[in-house]
Amino acid sequence: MIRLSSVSKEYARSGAALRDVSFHVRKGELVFLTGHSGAGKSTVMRLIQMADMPSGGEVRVSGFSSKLIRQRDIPMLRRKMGVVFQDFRLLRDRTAEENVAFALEVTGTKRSAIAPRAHRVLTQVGLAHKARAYPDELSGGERQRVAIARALVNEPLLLLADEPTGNLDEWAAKGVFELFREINAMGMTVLMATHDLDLVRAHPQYRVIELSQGAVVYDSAPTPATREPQQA
Amino acid sequence: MIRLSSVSKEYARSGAALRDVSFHVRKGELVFLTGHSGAGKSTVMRLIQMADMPSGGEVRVSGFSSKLIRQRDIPMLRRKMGVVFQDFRLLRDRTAEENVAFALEVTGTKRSAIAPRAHRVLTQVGLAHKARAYPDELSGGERQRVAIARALVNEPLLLLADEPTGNLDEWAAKGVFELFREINAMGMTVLMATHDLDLVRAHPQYRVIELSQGAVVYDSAPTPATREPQQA
Amino acid sequence: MSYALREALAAFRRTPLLTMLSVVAIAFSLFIVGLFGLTAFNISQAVREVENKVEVVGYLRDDATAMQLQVAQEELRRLPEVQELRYVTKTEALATAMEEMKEFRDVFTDLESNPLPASLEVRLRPGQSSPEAVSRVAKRLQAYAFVEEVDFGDGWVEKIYTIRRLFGAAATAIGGAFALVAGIIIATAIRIAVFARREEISIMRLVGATDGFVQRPFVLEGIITGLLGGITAAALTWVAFAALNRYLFALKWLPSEWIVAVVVAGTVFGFLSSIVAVRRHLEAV
Amino acid sequence: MSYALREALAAFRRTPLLTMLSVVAIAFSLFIVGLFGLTAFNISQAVREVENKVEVVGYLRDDATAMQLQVAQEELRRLPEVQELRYVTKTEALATAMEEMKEFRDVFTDLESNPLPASLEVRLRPGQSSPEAVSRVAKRLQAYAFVEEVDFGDGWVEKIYTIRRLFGAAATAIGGAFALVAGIIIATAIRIAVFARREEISIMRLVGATDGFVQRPFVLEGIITGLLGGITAAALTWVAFAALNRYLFALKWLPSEWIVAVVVAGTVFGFLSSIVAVRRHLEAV
Ligand SMILES: Nc1ncnc2c1ncn2[C@@H]1O[C@H](COP(=O)(O)OP(=O)(O)OP(=O)(O)O)[C@@H](O)[C@H]1O
Ligand SMILES: Nc1ncnc2c1ncn2[C@@H]1O[C@H](COP(=O)(O)OP(=O)(O)OP(=O)(O)O)[C@@H](O)[C@H]1O
Ligand SMILES: [Mg+2]
Ligand SMILES: [Mg+2]
Repeated sequence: MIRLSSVSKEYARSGAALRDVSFHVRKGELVFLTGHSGAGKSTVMRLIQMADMPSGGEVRVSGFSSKLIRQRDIPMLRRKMGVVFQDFRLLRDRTAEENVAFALEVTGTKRSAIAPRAHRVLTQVGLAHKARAYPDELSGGERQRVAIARALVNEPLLLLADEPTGNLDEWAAKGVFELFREINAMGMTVLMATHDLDLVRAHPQYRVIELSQGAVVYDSAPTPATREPQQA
Repeated sequence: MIRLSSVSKEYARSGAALRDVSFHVRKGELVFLTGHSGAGKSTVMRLIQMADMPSGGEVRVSGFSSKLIRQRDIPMLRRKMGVVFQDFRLLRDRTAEENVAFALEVTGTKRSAIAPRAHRVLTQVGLAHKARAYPDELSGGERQRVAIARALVNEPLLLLADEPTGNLDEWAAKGVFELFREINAMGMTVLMATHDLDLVRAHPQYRVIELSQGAVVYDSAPTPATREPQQA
Repeated sequence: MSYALREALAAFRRTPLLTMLSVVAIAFSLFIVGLFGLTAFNISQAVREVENKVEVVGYLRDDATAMQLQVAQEELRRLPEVQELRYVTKTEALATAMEEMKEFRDVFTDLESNPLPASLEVRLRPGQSSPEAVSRVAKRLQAYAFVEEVDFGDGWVEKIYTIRRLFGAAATAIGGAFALVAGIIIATAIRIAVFARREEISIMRLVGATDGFVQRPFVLEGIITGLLGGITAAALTWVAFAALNRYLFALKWLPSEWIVAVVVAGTVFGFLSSIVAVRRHLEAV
Repeated sequence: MSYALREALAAFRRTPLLTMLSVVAIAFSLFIVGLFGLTAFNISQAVREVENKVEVVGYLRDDATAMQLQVAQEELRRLPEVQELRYVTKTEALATAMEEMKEFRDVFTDLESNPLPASLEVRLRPGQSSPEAVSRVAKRLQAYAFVEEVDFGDGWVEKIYTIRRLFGAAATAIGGAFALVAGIIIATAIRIAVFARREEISIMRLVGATDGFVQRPFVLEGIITGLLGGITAAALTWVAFAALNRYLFALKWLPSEWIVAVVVAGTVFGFLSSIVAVRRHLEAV
C-alpha cells in the first residue's frame, strides 16, 4: 500500500527533514508513527499524499510512484485516501456538515447520497449535534473530530491521521481510536502519527515506527526490505 | 487575580456554553482546568481575556470587572496576561521570532530590548534554531512552542494556557510544564486548560478545576466563596 | 455543473465585498466604454448631419437656356450621389445675399443690374459625400457648357473627413487605454478572489479535487460577476445619458445592439479574466 | 511611529497584490480626473483665445474729422476694458471686403465710389469681455456723434458665455460622478485590505494592542498607497498628454500646481478611505 524507499527530504530554508527513510506498510495494517516534535512525521504524511515530492528516493502509494505520477493523476490518488491534518484544515465559511460533505462533492458523489453519509460519520465521531456550527463556533476537540469525520466520509482505502487526538480528552481519544480500529478491521489501512504514548503502549499488537531527526530509529515489525513483486 | 461569580455564557447558535460558573484563582496559584471536549474550558479563557463577555454573572480579573470595563481599558488588561491559544494564532507572514517580538512591539517596548528578549524566550522553549522560520515551515509542536514563547515574552502576571501541550511529545510537554512551574515559582499566576491527565496526576500539589457541560463539577481546593475585600 | 453553480453563488454570499469590488470594477470600466460609445455615437450622428449639408454649387452663365437646364437637372437627379437638386434664380440669389449681408444692403440696392449668377445647388446623399464623390459631382457639373464655375466648400468636406479620421484614432487610442486599465483592475480583483480563497483551493486539492473541478466555480463566478458588471454599466450609461440629456444637451440614446454588446463584453471579460487568473494561480497554490 | 511605518511598508511586501490593486484604483480614478483636468484646462485656454478675439466695431460716418477721431481714440484707450484699438480706413475696409468675398469682386470693382465706412475696431481685454463689458464699450462708442452704427458680434459673446457655463456644469457633474466611483473603488480596496488582515488585527488586539496602535499601520499604508496612486495618475496623465499631443492635436500641459493637487488628492483620499475603513472594520473584528 505504502512504500518509502531511501526517501530524503530537504527544505531550502531549514535543511534535511527526512534522511534515508525506508518502510513498507501493507494493506490492512494499522501503524503508529511516533517521534519527537519536529522528527518528520508530518513530512512523511505530506509525501504520501504527494503534496510534496521527496528530494531523493521514491514514494509508492497504491500503485502510484512519486517518480512517475503525473500532475493530473494526483487527485485520483488522493481520493483513495482520507487525511486528518494536524491543523485540521477546515473551511471556515462552511458548517461542520458542509465541511464533511465537501469531500464527497469533490469526488462527484450523487447529491442525494451526500447528506446521509455526512450525517452518519458525524454521528460516529459524536458531533451530530454540532452539524450546523461553523468551525469558529466549535471547540478545539470538536474541530478535530470534524476533520476526522471528513477523512472517513469517503470510506477510503487508506487513512492518514496526523495527531488526530491532540485536542481530545482521554475518553474522546479512545472513542476515535476505537473507530479507527473498527474500520481497520474492515480492511482499511491506517497510518497514524501520534505523541500519545499511552495509546501506543495500550495497543502493543499494532506496529510502531519511530522517527528521530528525520530517520527511522525503531520499527517494531519491519516488513522484509527486499522488494516484493506484489503491489506496492 | 481571577474571580468568576455565577458566570453563564450563551451562544445564540448553540445554546449555553457555561452555567453558573464560580471560582477564584489567587495571585501566584497554578491551576489546571480540565474537562471533556466542549466542556467550556476555552470559553472560560476567552471570558478572562474579555474577548467575550459573560451573558450573566461577573468576571473580575486583576482589578477589572466585566461589568465596568471600558472598551479602551481592555488592552491594558491584556498586557498583564500572556495567552497560549489552543489554535496558536500565529501570524502566517511573520517568522517565529517576529511573532514573538510582536507581543513586545504592541506594548511599546524599546526596540533594542525586543530582539534579545524574543531570542531568550525562544531558547527557553527549545526553538532558537527555528527563529527565522515562518509558521508554515514549522511542525505542529514547533508552532505550539512559538505560541508559548509569545505568551511568556512579556513576563506577564497571569498566564492563560489553553491546551499548551496538545501537539507536543511527552518529553517536550514536560519541558514546557517545567518552564511554567519555574515561572509560577517566581510569582506568576497560571491557569492551564489541559486534557493531559497524566500531567495533572503527576502534579497533585496543584489545584484542579473540572468542568463538565459548562458547569464546575470538581474543584480540588476551592477558595472560600465569600467575597474577600482583598483585590480580586 | 450544479455543484459549481451552487458554489459560485455561495461565493457571492461569502465574500460580498470582493464580489462587489469585481462588479464595480467591471461596471466602471464598461461604463467608461459606454460613455465613450455614447459620445462616439452622438458625434458620428452630428457628423452625419453635417454631411447632410454637403453641397456642390454650380454658378450658371446668364445665357443658360431653360431647355438646357431642364436636361441637366434630369441628368443630375439620376446620379447615385445626388440627394436633392435645387435651382436658384438670379433674383433669389440677390435676395439671399441682401438678407445675409445687411451691411452691404445699400450697395446692392444701388446696383442698376443684378450681378449675381443663378445656380444649381446639389445636396449629396449622406453615404455618398466622400471627397471623391464630391469631386465627381463637381466635375460632372463643370462639364456643362452653361456652368461658369463650381464651388464645393473650399476643402470643407476634406476637413470633415479629417475630423472623422482624427476622431477614429482618438477613439481607438482612448478606448484601448481604458480597456487595458479595466483589464488590469478586473484581473487583479479576480486574482484577489482566488488569493483570498487559496486556503480553500489547497484544501480542495488535498481532498482530491481535479483542476477542472477547482476551476469551475471560479470561472462561473467570473462569468456572473461580468454579467452583473455589464448590466450595471449599461444602467449607469443610461443614467449618465438621462442626466446629460436633461441638464446639458440633447443626445441620442445608443442602439440596443450596443447595449447588448456592453453586457456581453462584461460577461466575456469576466470569463476570460477568471480563467486566466485561476489557471495562473493554481500553479502557485 | 517607526513601528507603524515599518509595518506599513511590510504590508506592501506581504500583500503586493492588494496594494497594487489599491494603487491601480487610486491611480485610475485620479488619471480620469487628470484627463478631465487636461481637457478642461485646454478648453478653457481655447475659450480664452476666442475671448481674445471679442471685438466691438464702430462704423464711422464719412464726415468724421481727424481731430474728433484723435480725441475719441485717446479716450477709448483709457477704458479699463480696452486691450487694443485699431482705426480701419474706408480703403482698408474695401480691400478686406474684396479679399474675403471673391465672388463679389466684380461688384466692388464696378463701383464708382467706395460705399464701405471706415471703422474703429476695439479688442477687449481677456478678463473684461463679459457681455456687460461688451455692451458698456458699445454704448460708449455709440455715444460719439460721428459713429453711425456699432456692431459687436450678434450675441456671439453671450454664446461663448453659455458654452462656458455649460462646460462648468458638465465638469462638475462628470467630475463628481468620477470622484464618487473612485471613492467606492478605493474604499472597497482598503476594506479588502483590512478584511484580508482581520486575522492579524484580531491577534494584535488579543495581545494587548490599543486601537490607535492597530490603526496606525493601516492608515499609513493608505497614505502611501494614495501617494503612489497620485504619482502614477500624474504620470499616466502626462503619458496621455504626450500621446494626444503627438498623434492628435496640440495641447497645453497642465500648470504644475494642478499636478501637485492630483498627488495631494491621492494622498488625502488614501488617508481618509483607510481611516474610515479601518475604524468601521475594527468594530466588526
Ligand atoms: N515547508 C517547510 N519548509 C521548511 N521546513 C519545514 C517545512 N515543513 C516542515 N519543516 C521542518 O521539517 C522538520 C520536520 O517537520 P514535521 O512537520 O514533519 O515534524 P513532525 O514530526 O510532524 O513534528 P510535530 O510532532 O511537532 O508535528 C521540522 O524541523 C520543520 O521545521
Ligand atoms: N463562538 C461560538 N459560537 C457558538 N458556540 C460556541 C462558540 N464557541 C464555543 N462554542 C460552543 O461552546 C461549547 C464550549 O466550547 P469550548 O471551546 O469552551 O470547549 P473546550 O472545553 O475548550 O473544548 P476542547 O477541549 O474541545 O477545546 C462547545 O460546545 C462549542 O461548540
Ligand atoms: Mg506534525
Ligand atoms: Mg478548547
